Amino acid sequence: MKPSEEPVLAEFKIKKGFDVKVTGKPDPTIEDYASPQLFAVYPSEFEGLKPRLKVKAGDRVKRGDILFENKKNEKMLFRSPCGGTIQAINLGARRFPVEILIERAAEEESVTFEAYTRDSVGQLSREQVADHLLNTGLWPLIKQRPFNKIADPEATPKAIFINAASSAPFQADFSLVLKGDEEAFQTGINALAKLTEGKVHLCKSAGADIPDFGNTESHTFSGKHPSGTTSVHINRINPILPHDTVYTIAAQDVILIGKLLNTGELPRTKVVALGGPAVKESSRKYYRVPLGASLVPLFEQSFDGDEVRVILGNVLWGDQVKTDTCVLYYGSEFFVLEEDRSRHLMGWTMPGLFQYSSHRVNLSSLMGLTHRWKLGTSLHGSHRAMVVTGWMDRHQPLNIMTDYLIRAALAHDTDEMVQLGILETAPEDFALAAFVDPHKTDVCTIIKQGLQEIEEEGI
Amino acid sequence: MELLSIAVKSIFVENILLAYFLGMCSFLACSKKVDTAIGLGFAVIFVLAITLPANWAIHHFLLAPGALAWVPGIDLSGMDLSFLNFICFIATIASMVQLVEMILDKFFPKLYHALGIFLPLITVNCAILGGSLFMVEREYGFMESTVFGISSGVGWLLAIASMAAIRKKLRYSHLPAGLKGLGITMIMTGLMAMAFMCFSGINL
Amino acid sequence: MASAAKKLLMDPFSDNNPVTVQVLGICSALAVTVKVDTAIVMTLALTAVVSLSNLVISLLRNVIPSGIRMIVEMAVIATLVIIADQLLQAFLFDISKQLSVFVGLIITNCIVMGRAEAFALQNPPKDSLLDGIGNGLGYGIVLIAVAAIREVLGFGKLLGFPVLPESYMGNGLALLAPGAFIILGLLIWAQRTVTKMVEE
Amino acid sequence: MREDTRTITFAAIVCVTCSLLLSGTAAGLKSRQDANKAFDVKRNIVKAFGIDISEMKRPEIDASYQKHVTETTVDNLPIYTWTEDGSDKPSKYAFPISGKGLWSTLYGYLSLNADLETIAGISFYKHGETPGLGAEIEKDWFLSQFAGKRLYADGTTTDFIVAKPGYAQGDSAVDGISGATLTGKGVEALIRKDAAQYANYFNSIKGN
Amino acid sequence: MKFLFDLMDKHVAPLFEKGGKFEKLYPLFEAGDTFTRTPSDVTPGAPHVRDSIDQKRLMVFVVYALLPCLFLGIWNAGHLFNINNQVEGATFLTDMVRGSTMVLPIVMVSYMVGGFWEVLFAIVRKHEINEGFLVTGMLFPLVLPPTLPLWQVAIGISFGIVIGKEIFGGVGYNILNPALTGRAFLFFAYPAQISGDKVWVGTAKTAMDNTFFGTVAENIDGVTMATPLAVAAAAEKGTDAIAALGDAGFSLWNMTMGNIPGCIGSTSVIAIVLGMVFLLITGIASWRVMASGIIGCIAMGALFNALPLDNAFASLPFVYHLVMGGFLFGIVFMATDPVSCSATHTGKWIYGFMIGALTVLIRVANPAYPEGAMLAILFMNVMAPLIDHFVVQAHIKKRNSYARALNNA
Repeated sequence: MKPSEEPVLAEFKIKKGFDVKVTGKPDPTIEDYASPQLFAVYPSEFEGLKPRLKVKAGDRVKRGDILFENKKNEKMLFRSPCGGTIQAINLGARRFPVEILIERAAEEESVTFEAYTRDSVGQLSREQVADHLLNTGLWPLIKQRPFNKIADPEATPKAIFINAASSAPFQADFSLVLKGDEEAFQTGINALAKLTEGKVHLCKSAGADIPDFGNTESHTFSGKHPSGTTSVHINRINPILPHDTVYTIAAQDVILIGKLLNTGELPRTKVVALGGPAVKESSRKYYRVPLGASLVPLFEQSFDGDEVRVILGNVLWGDQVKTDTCVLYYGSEFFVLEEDRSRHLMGWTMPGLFQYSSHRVNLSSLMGLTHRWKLGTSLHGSHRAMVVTGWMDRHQPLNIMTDYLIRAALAHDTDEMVQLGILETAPEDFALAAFVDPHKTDVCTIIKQGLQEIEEEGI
Repeated sequence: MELLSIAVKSIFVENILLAYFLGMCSFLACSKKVDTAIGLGFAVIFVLAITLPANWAIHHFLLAPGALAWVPGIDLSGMDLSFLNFICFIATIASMVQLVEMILDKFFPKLYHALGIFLPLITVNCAILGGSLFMVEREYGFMESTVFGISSGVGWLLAIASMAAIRKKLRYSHLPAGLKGLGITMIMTGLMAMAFMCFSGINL
Repeated sequence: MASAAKKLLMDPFSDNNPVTVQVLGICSALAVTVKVDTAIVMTLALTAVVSLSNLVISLLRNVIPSGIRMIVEMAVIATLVIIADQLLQAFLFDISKQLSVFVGLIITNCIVMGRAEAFALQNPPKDSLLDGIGNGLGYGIVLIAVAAIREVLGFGKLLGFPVLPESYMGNGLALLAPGAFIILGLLIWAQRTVTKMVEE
Repeated sequence: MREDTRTITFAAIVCVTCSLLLSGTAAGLKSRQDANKAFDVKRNIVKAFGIDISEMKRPEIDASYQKHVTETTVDNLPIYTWTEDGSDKPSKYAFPISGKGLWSTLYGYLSLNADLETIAGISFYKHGETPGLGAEIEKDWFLSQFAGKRLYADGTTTDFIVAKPGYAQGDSAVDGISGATLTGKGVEALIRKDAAQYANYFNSIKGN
Repeated sequence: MKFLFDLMDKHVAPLFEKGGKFEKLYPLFEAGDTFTRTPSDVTPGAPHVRDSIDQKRLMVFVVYALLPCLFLGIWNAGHLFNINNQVEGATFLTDMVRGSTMVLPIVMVSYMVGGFWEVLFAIVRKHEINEGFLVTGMLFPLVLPPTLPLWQVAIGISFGIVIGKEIFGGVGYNILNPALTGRAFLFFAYPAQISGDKVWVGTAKTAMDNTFFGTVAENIDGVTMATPLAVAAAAEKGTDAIAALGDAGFSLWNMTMGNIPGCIGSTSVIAIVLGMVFLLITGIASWRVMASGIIGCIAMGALFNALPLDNAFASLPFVYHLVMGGFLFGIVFMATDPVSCSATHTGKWIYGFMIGALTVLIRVANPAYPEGAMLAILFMNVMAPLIDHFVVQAHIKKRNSYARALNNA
């Protein structure tokens, strides 16, 4: 896309990209999930957070009571998703609380906050909105670029990007999630609009059944993955220059904010998708789950065996979570893969009919158009020195020289990283690069470290 | 044609750095960043282009055997001051560099700041003095000297710029500890010199 | 010999070698390393120039006006180099022909200027002289080592005497410029591996 | 101001000292250097006459040159003649040769026997050819081939050949250097060129 | 089979792993182990699935692409030998057998010596044995004349692998193509044997040789024949280079077929094109480099054709440049080496074009080296990082102006 093209109202066609053909698509039906009594909050989910605990094991808490606050910004509070008793606080390395387990009481008490309508939100000042979100513990849903971290409340973002698109395999379809919550969504948008002097961009996938909303500018993105990622949206609509900040948020999280504002209570549920080749076909669908609730019963009936990897996110981007996890703060899908440690005889010379590949070196790439593959986590080779082949750039729609950016990161050359545009990106943008790379470079981690270095040094 | 041949020869075939080992110190010290390398390269071209004709004139009219024959009144055609070549050349170079520095500072401050730190370094860059000495040894004329000066500089620029780019690429390499820095640069220079030898013998 | 003096003299041989450690004066060094004899003559010429210039500068160190310090150093060095060149032309004509312009280039050899600036200006004459000799010879060691390797590989000879069997086929690359660079690079590697020096 | 005076005085002293030193050295060594240069030429001429100088010391070469070699110029072309002891007629004639090799200009001398047709010897004293390849032209194995080879075919023209290595046939061909065909070609061309220049002269003295 | 693998995993592997008896030799074990079966590693994090190809596969496929060249090279070496030694009753089979005795030792020496250095460095420097040496070990012999003394093969591959690659840290870290580095080393170190203007095509070896592979006519110690490039370069001024080639027995057809003297792998255009098609179909080698290289060669050839130069080689139609000498082999197999070639798309176009153009320039204008392709590639290897630097700088500029323009819109 050239700058001269008119970006407003545009339907952006993303030409470069690649869809990983994997089996396990969830059915587009939502099932209510009756959760057990165990709930959990994971402070380790929030990168860069220094928690100061406000509760201890055995304490009784109401739904919405403060569990901990951020030492770096004491306005930033984190509240309990349910009312009950703190069962345990598990500490990790350097006494960092990794999880806070809460047993829900039969009778829950709730803390209430002020309620607003979609219009009365518009009367609030920026500061009031920000303070309200910080106070209720929903602020961390908003992230910022550069650095892809929890948004800095003091920053003045030049725009806010709501991501309602999906292009990675089996990302939760927002049009399904949105049904019935349009009001909350609009309220959330109105609140967000207060946070910026610029525009709020709502980015959708082409063909998705999502209406236009007030106070936003709608954009449609079509094309293969990563057309649905926030980085691509930002790059095409309003690229980040050095010293710019933008806020980003996932569409379902806007609904959560809207519900909070409408009801004056912490939102209770969100919708998550469960998919992937290791999930039983009957369980592949969407579930409406209580925030923070244990997922053990659901997972037990959905897949078996220890040799599975549960990913919060999709096959390309997401963190591995335990099989006895609770619903997390972030994310709206779980993806389950088999841990594949199988070894193949003379793998380097076989025609490669039964191994999924995006390269023509494997015959299987000819079947790539229609066939879907039951993929596992095998690395399919061992790590080798990185060679700049340009392959990593093959599916990169961001205007970035992927290979060079990675090299600059490997050389810890922060100046060059910034020049090459790392600030526009998040590690997830490099998942495809890592996928196709025959040298098995751990690209995403390298980029993540590069971003950290820049953040520490300052731009 | 003759001039073109000198140009091609001194850029590629008899590259002053890769074939005659001249200007190695600054080559090694300033090839860590491409932009610095290119800046220095241009400074070298500039100074070579000025000092070679100047030194040619000095040699030709003052120092060469029989050069003083033009002095009216006295017969000096038997004088041979060529033993003063070294000291006069280095003096010219030093004063030319100084002059260039002052002119740049006064009239092109932007360029001066870009080249600033490199200019004094150039005085002791043996590529410059070497250029003058080769000019005398090869008995070049005035035009030939000028062309030789400029193209030697271009050759030097080419060598240092590509070396800087290579060193940048080498940052990702997994070098043995003892080879880091000087060692690998030396070997790489050798390989580069080998590659440049593809031109040796080109007849235009 | 007093240990301080010994240190002045011996340090430049390995631990603080001007070529392999301080990265100085490699410019003209390599061009005269096709054969050992030229390398030895070059070493002697340079040692003479660097030690004498050190001596002279050190003697003058308290009277040189700071404004023209560099120029005076330059003049002293150039004078010494010219004398060396004239002597070579008079007494070692063949070798001076082979050394061609490279004797003159001692003027711009960073070692000479570098030692004058860094050492002779602050130290008494005797120390400066020793430092000059040490650095000149330290430089010479590298030069002669490279030359020896090149001559043996290229001609199968050392100082003109055959050291390898007649059937040895000379390696032409060792005699060309790339050979000099690569051999010096490998020498530096070897030296730094032994002294455990790492450059970042 | 005093500082300035001191600086200037100092600079003047340095200048004067240096120039005195330099002029002294240069003047004192000049004759020696000139002798060196002259000797270098002589040595190569003697060598070109086919004399084995590898065992000879400098005075011997000098003496031999003094005794046997005479320099003349004909039509501005230098000619060196070699006269044996007790003879008054020159037995060998030498002339300088030069021309392009592969990379560089080659300089040398070529000498003819008294028959003015066959080669007595050849030497090269300056070139910039590749060591091990083109530089082989100064090696004895290459140079010694020339002795006795016919330079002039019919008194005026020459068909002297530097052939492919191992392919020299006939009495006016020598083997080239393997891997350095073009240097060989250069040698052939420069010999032919300079031989043609001197052909008239040699013809004229042959007539006598 | 399964039993064997279980045995390996349970009893052999621990010997080589940390704390095992042969810990130092782990790279050797790892190489053998992953050669037989793909490794069992799983992804360390996102992305959780990976493409099923790896470097091993890529490298081995390049070796496959080289096989037609090797095959024709063997046949050609034997064929020329038999013709020149007037062997009676030579057939395709005896050609192959004879050729094998000439070529296979070179390939074996190349692999053994190259492999030795690779393993040595892997063990000392504790990195894995990289399959890259499989390609280098095959490329190197294919650009040598079939009669090169084996000790030179050994020295050449040693220089290529050690100085050209290992001291930089191994495959992926080097600047120059290691096979070419070795080849250039031999070229400058021992020019008499490899200078490219002549190739030994046959030396009758021993009496046993003769009885085994057919009768060799007596008194032939070895025949050297000029390569087409040497013939064209030697063509006198003002003559027709095509005629000169024809006189020496070279036509477009036999230069395409490849039954002419030359380096083992690079004479046959047909074999090279087979490999090229394979590389392009599988997408391993960059089509940009190949295309721009061929365009560069044609452009420069055509330019020389158009110029009124008094040089027979210059007036040779450009088609000949494509089929003569090592150009096609170089541009297909060596210039496309992803480690040493230009890494950016624009850079690849410039890089390839320059190789093509320089090849022709060196051939025509440089009488010293009739074979310009190898040196042109080496030179561009050196220049590639600089080209990339400028391309990246241009990219950064464009990026910034794009972002600014959108922000101001």
